Amino acid sequence: MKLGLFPGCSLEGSSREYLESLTAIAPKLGLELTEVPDWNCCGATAAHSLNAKLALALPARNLALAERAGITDLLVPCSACYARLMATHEELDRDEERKREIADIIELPLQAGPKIVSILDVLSTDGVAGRVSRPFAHRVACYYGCYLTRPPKLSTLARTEDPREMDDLVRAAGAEPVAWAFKTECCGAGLSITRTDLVAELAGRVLDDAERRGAEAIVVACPMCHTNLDLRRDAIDAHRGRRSRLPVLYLTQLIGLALGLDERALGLHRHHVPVRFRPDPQPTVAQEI
Amino acid sequence: MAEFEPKIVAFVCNWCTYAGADLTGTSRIKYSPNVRMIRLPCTGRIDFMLLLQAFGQGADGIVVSGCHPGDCHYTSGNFHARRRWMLFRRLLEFLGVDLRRVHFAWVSAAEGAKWAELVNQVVEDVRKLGPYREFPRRLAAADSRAEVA
Amino acid sequence: MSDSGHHSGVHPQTLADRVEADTGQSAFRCYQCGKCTAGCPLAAEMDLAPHQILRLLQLDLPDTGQEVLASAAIWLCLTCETCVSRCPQEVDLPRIMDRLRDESRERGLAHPKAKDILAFHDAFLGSIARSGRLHEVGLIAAYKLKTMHLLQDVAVAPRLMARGKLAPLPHGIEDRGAVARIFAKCRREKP
Amino acid sequence: MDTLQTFASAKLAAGEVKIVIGYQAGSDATRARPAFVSDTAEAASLIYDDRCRQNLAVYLLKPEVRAAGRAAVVCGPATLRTLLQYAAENRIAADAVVAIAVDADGTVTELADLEAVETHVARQPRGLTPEQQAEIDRIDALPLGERWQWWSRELGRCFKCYACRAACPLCYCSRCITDVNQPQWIPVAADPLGNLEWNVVRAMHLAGRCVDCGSCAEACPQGIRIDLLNRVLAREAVVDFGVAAGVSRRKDYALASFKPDDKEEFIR
Amino acid sequence: MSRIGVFICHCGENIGATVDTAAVAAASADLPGVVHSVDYKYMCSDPGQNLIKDAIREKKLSGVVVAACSPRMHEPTFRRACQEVGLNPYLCEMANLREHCSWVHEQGEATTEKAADLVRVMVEKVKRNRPLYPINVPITKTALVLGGGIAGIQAALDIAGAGHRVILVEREASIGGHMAQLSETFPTLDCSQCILTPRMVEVAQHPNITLYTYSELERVEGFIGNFRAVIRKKARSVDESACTGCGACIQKCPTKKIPSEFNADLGPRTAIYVPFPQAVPNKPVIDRDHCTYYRTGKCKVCEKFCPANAIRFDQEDLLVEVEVGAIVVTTGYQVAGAAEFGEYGYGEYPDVITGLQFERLASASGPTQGVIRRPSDGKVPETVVFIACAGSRDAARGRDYCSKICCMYTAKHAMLYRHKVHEGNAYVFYMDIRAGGKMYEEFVRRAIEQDRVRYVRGRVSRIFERDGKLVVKGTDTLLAGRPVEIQADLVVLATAMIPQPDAETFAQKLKISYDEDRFLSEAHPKLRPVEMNTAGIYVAGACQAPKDIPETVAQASGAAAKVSGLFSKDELSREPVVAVVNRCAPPDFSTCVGCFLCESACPYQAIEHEEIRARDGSAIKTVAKVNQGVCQGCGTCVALCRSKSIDLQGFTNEQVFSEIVIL
Amino acid sequence: MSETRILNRAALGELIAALTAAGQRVLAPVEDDGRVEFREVTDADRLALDYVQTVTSAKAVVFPRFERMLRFAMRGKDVTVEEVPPASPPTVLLGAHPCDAASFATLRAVFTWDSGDAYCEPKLAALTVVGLSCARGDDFCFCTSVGGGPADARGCDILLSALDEKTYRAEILTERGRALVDLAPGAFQPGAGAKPRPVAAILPRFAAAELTEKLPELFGDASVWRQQSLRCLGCGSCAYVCPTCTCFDIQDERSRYDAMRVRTWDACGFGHFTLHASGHNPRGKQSERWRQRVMHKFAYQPARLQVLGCVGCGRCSRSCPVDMNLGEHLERLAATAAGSE
Repeated sequence: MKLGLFPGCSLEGSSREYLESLTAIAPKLGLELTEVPDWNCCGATAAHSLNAKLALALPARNLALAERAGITDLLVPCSACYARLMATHEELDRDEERKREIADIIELPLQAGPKIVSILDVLSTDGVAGRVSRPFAHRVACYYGCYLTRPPKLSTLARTEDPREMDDLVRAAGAEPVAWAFKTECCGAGLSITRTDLVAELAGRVLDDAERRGAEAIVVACPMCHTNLDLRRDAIDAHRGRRSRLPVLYLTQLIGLALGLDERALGLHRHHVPVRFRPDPQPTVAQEI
Repeated sequence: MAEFEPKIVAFVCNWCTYAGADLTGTSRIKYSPNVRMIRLPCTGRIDFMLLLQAFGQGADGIVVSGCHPGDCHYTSGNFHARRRWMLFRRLLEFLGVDLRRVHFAWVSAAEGAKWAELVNQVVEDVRKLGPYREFPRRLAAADSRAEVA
Repeated sequence: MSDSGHHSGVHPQTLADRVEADTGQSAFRCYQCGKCTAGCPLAAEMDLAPHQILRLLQLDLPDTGQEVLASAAIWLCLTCETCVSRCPQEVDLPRIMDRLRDESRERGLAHPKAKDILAFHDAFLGSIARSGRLHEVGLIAAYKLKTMHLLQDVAVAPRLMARGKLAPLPHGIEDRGAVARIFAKCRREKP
Repeated sequence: MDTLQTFASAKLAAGEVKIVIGYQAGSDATRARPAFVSDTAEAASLIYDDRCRQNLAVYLLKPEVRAAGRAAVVCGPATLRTLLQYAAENRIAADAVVAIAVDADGTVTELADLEAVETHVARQPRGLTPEQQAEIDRIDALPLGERWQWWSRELGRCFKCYACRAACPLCYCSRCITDVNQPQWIPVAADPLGNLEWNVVRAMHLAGRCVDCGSCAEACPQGIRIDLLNRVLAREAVVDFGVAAGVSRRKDYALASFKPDDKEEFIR
Repeated sequence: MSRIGVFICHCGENIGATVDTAAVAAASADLPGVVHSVDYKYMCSDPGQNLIKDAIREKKLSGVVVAACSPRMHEPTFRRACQEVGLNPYLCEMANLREHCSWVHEQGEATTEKAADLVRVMVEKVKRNRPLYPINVPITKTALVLGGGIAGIQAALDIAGAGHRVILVEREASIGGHMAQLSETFPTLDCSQCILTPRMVEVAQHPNITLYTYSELERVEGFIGNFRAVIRKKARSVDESACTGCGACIQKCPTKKIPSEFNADLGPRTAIYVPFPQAVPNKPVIDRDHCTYYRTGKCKVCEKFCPANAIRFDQEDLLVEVEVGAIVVTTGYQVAGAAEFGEYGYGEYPDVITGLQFERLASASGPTQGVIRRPSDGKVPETVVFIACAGSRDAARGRDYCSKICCMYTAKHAMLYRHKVHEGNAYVFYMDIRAGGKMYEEFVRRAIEQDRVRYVRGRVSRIFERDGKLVVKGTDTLLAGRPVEIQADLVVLATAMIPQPDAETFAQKLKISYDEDRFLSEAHPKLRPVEMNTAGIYVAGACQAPKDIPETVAQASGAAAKVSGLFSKDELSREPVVAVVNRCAPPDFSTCVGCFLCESACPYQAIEHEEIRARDGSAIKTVAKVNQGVCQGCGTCVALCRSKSIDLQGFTNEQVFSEIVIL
Repeated sequence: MSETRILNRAALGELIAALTAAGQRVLAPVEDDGRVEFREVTDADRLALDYVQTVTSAKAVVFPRFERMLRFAMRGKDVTVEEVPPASPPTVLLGAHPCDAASFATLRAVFTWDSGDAYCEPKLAALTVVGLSCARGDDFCFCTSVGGGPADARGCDILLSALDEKTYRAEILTERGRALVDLAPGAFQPGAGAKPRPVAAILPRFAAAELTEKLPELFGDASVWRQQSLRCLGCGSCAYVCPTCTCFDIQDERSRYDAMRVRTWDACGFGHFTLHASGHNPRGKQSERWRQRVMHKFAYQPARLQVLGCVGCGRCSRSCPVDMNLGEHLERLAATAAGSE
């Protein structure tokens, strides 16, 4: 399957292991990825917080470029970028006048635009299951966060308050997803730098529930979630007054491991919390239902 | 000696408690067989003298039960009954009748389980108290010799 | 909005009206059930709870608009969208928040506690305006300069570096002019 | 005393009443007896003092007395209350009787109609005497078993002469429940059950109706404190329902009315 | 001597598996009076019923006990079976061996013993059963509807439409009630008079309806199917048959400044008047309290100008006696009065008005032709404050209840105002918004979202005047009690719905019950919502509780359906489980002493007074009598009767007593 | 036979103990809650011999306030009838005043006049009366008007009269009395003692015999009966305390397995006393019932049974809630009767 790819800024920087692992598993799963030429930042929270027009124009340029490059389906692995592109797509679709205004701003023609797809949309459980060579036999908590699930009108997931798609995928990869309560709770997202204290509290709650349910790892598909749960772990530990070594994996990394790919190729070494599992996993805490 | 089996007489209204006890049956909830029910149309119909009569005829405990306030089939029979019971209980208390042997309850047609619990509890309570020997029995005390002078 | 009919001129210039004109979101849809606040991860941290912000927009007594725009709450909103996901009246509160932040900033009413957040957003957009994409090192450096939080995250940065997660130089896009023009065109005219 | 006699005499002389029901001196210094005065000369023999405790209202229902014609009754507070209760229970017509109220201080007031009786009664204190209160408290304070024994002994003296019933102005049923034998509500014998049931039924039938005259206990040849049963229930009705008997000529019977929120704690 | 047959049912395994039915049958056979005792698999089956029937015939049974399931299940079945072979059905009783025994106890001796006890108790009871016969009461198929508002109109039309005669009594000069005063109705905003007046005309023209306006119920006696009512037709001072309704008298009447009741005092009327232009009947009345002629003896202008010579100054009230079988009470409501709202300045500030007054301001037929003008100076108000719960949900004013319609009509008022005055500001102070009803919540949301009515959750504490404005002091409880002060030009109070001032005496007149708020009490709050406790009397509309038009109309149709149901038979047949007062030999005639304490305990007003007279007609005594058409058989009177002079058929003292004796 | 002995008060305990030991039940006046009543005693501790009158008379010794007569036992369809044997234990009534002692003659006359009453007669036969002369009387006593007196010995098997604070003179009047002395010989000292202390002074108020003779003339004089009984409440108090009233009622009642026939006291003053099943009541008015009471005791019984139905104990008057004073009423009747001659 041919797909356009909008990596987004994080995947080139602090979350490059997400892109590395995606790139590593794509050929194995028959995905052919073409990067949108000369893509720019989606504007993220900063743009829509301060300037509504900018918040439309920045993603719109990417849509226009993708369209010009003949991309019909555009994979946006970063869920934050995904949400911005989806929102832009939706608004321009709905409001022709707006669309014309934005087209003027970006100096590019805007047609229907490519279909935006998330990482959960492109990975198929059958595709994964059929290629597993080393089942990832661990209990994991699938953390969807905000942007894959909200707003519900834009989300492609079937049950936005209790999504299952990532769970199905990790199960296909041999893992055992735990039932837990914080699948879609916010980790603090964009306040990571400005209000690390709040992030420690919010991400701490997520971590807490995952641990209490006996997860051996948290699986994410969002660079911000990963940053808040992994990179900010010291802050969380300090805030909670105890140390947690629960690793946080990108979904693509987990699948990569199940497909038998090399840890380094999947960028596991880049994590702040080391990715280590006991050979024969036993839940240490009884699962609460 | 066989365990004391209390004799409990229940005065119930037709529309709520009798029906509630029917529901206990249809729900197959088991309870103590020590209770005998007297069916009356309404708690308003329950003459307090019937309670004394039951004790006089050998009851060890009594249950009086009907519709919850506001649910009376006859709208207010149970309200009248309640007032009667309030005074009657005060009188019995003043006379030294053991009120642990006289139980009042609202049991609706939907409270089959409550009926079973109620009966079981009353039977157990009264079983602990033992036979109601202090209460005079009808015909029993007619030893005329004791009456001379 | 076309369906707001005859009354559009009744409460002229109210903040609620301006919000509705720009976002299509009517604060009057809100019936104050409080579900937004109940789900908001940061409601406890806010000086005005999400539903209270809508209530103030509805009430529109003198100064209520100002009170909203000067609140810290609008800056704490994470845009996690939990509120709108669950709102029975489908009020897009994050979108209203965006609009409120915009005006708050423009009218110089931003809460003092929002200084850092604003600095971050400015640094972020500055980074994009310059190179078309976010350069994280540049962002953090610029943010630190703006806020003088020079020591913040000193422990994190080397770690990122060591793991190859921070690129010292920005990956610029080719057509930086295009992005710069977008920024220019989107700049809000001063009222 | 002059006033009472003058009153009675004047009423008879004016033909307003045919008979004055009052008290005369009794067999000895401790007793007064009911008197039925129908001519003015006899009026001089009327007395009213501490000995005059029998509730004279009871005679208003007696056919022989009724046959005499419109009556004036010498009334202490309880007798006045009886008149009101009689009116509420359809015993007497509003204008059937003239009440000659004698207060504790001896003041004599003519109450020409029941409305005046109501007003007069409303002004009078009512309640238990310290002795009655103390006795009730004493009994209430007894442990359960002792309370039962005390009453069993007290009621055990009852030989069912029904003097209590006869003296009580509100026991006016033409056929008392104790005379009903289909079914035999009350055991016929004056045995422990018969005595208990008789006294319980008496107390309950007077609950909410008893006017606190105490005539029942006064009449009891065996000196049983049956009045306490009535007094306890009368107080209970006031506490629970805010209703007292003998204060209104209108029907306000505690046991024939209710409030949806009557408070009790014993019904499960 | 009794000849009782006992029939023990196994109910398949239901009883048979737990209770030793054969042993119970054997024990029963040994009971005194029992001449036949059998057990069988299914007593309710045809062969089972035949067992009973055969035994009744062959053994000449005088009573039957069927020991099977709950009597609430099959009592009718077995009683019918008995009746089919000539045994009075009330000589059949059931012992409940299933629900009360086999299903709730384990198999064993104690359970079988209990089963035998239950049978023995019923045998003892049935020995004392007497044949009972259904009570038949003839029915006069005419309904009396009291009150000519929308409830009365609807009920009258429905009953008349079903082919029965109706007498509709309205105390005002025209039917129509409050609904005629309303401008538009929620949630559809259709014009009240447009939908009401055709109904009013229909009433006037319906061949089955006799209309008495300007009339009141004088008294009523009797019981279901057989009421006798006296109606006072107040003197109109106008000969209705002669009057053509031309209106010349009204034009010429010199007394023109009487506050119009129809316009809620916001406009004037004349002394001879029709309440409103569409009145039915459209014939004037003279208001004698204000008419110059009646006050001074001089004037008679109307008489002079009446082309039909219809003025009758000497007309007198007329008493009409009617016989009816059912009564529908639809007497409506009032709104709480001025005196209550001192803190709102009602009565002091002319621009503080009631919701009903606002209706008149908004009505095209009102004093301002539908333009919202404030009473003080006729100006169109720029800011209007509406205050909900004015006097409702207010224990301090002795009114705990919710008036129910105010949320909706306040939303409607604010909406109407915003529609009429585009630039105006409308504020509503409320406690909760209660908009339960079809399209109601949507209606309120529309007022808020589309019409931008500003809702403030909080109660107004005070209204006072400052610089020509009414200052409304309230609070916003949604913002932690932030003070809110509105400068208003007009304040509209959603005043509580209260019962008619004479509701109590009216209820006493009909011997129907009413609640603490003086609203009439229905027979059962859930299952008998249109009936009164007094059989044959029905209720609809706001005299029973606050309610809106659709609910009122629904209840009125419900009441009409009940009346039509009653009238569908010539005789009312009732279960004979009723109380009876005993009779004995003279000179007592009854042991009842006539204290009538049972009278107030009877939930159904079934106790009547009966005078027992000697042959010469002199009264011997007055005793209680149970109206068997009205008694429902609860037996509260029986337990209350000290001399046991009243008893309940089917559950007599003797029966119940013997049950206890034999236990 | 008449023999005199001395009985010391101090020996009363010994007497009672000896009688009890001999199987006799001893009933004597005892003070209880301020009231003196006849009660069974086993020692002399509670004796209250210095009394004017017990509230309740001694008639219950032979005619209890209720008595079970028959018992019906029901087993299935079978009903068995058992007679309940009357309880008649040997009994000594100790310290009864002469009026109570005299009452047994009336009771005997009533209960044995045609055939013996199976319940009363054995009790009479088993009874020994040790009378006690009255040291005191009160305004209600009128024994001397009805043929008795404070030291009258009729009906006594032994009559005690106080000699001083400590001793009684015991007159042994009958064989039965003699037998009783034999049961406790130690208690009775020989000797006649000095003159007994004066007894109560009860002045005769009328002559019973004359009254008996004249009463029938008064039967038709409604006004006198009405005048006397207008205040009568029709309660049964007088009859229930009366030592010679013998009216009774018989009723049956049942429980699950048993039924019994009970005899209970009744009173002619009750409104329903003569109520017929037809509803007719031959004595419908209280005055007629009062007349019956007086006539029965003072005219009919003397005529038929040759005993007065009254011993002048005055209990009825003491108990009457409305101060009906029998002595006073009889005195008036006697005067009226005399006057009407």
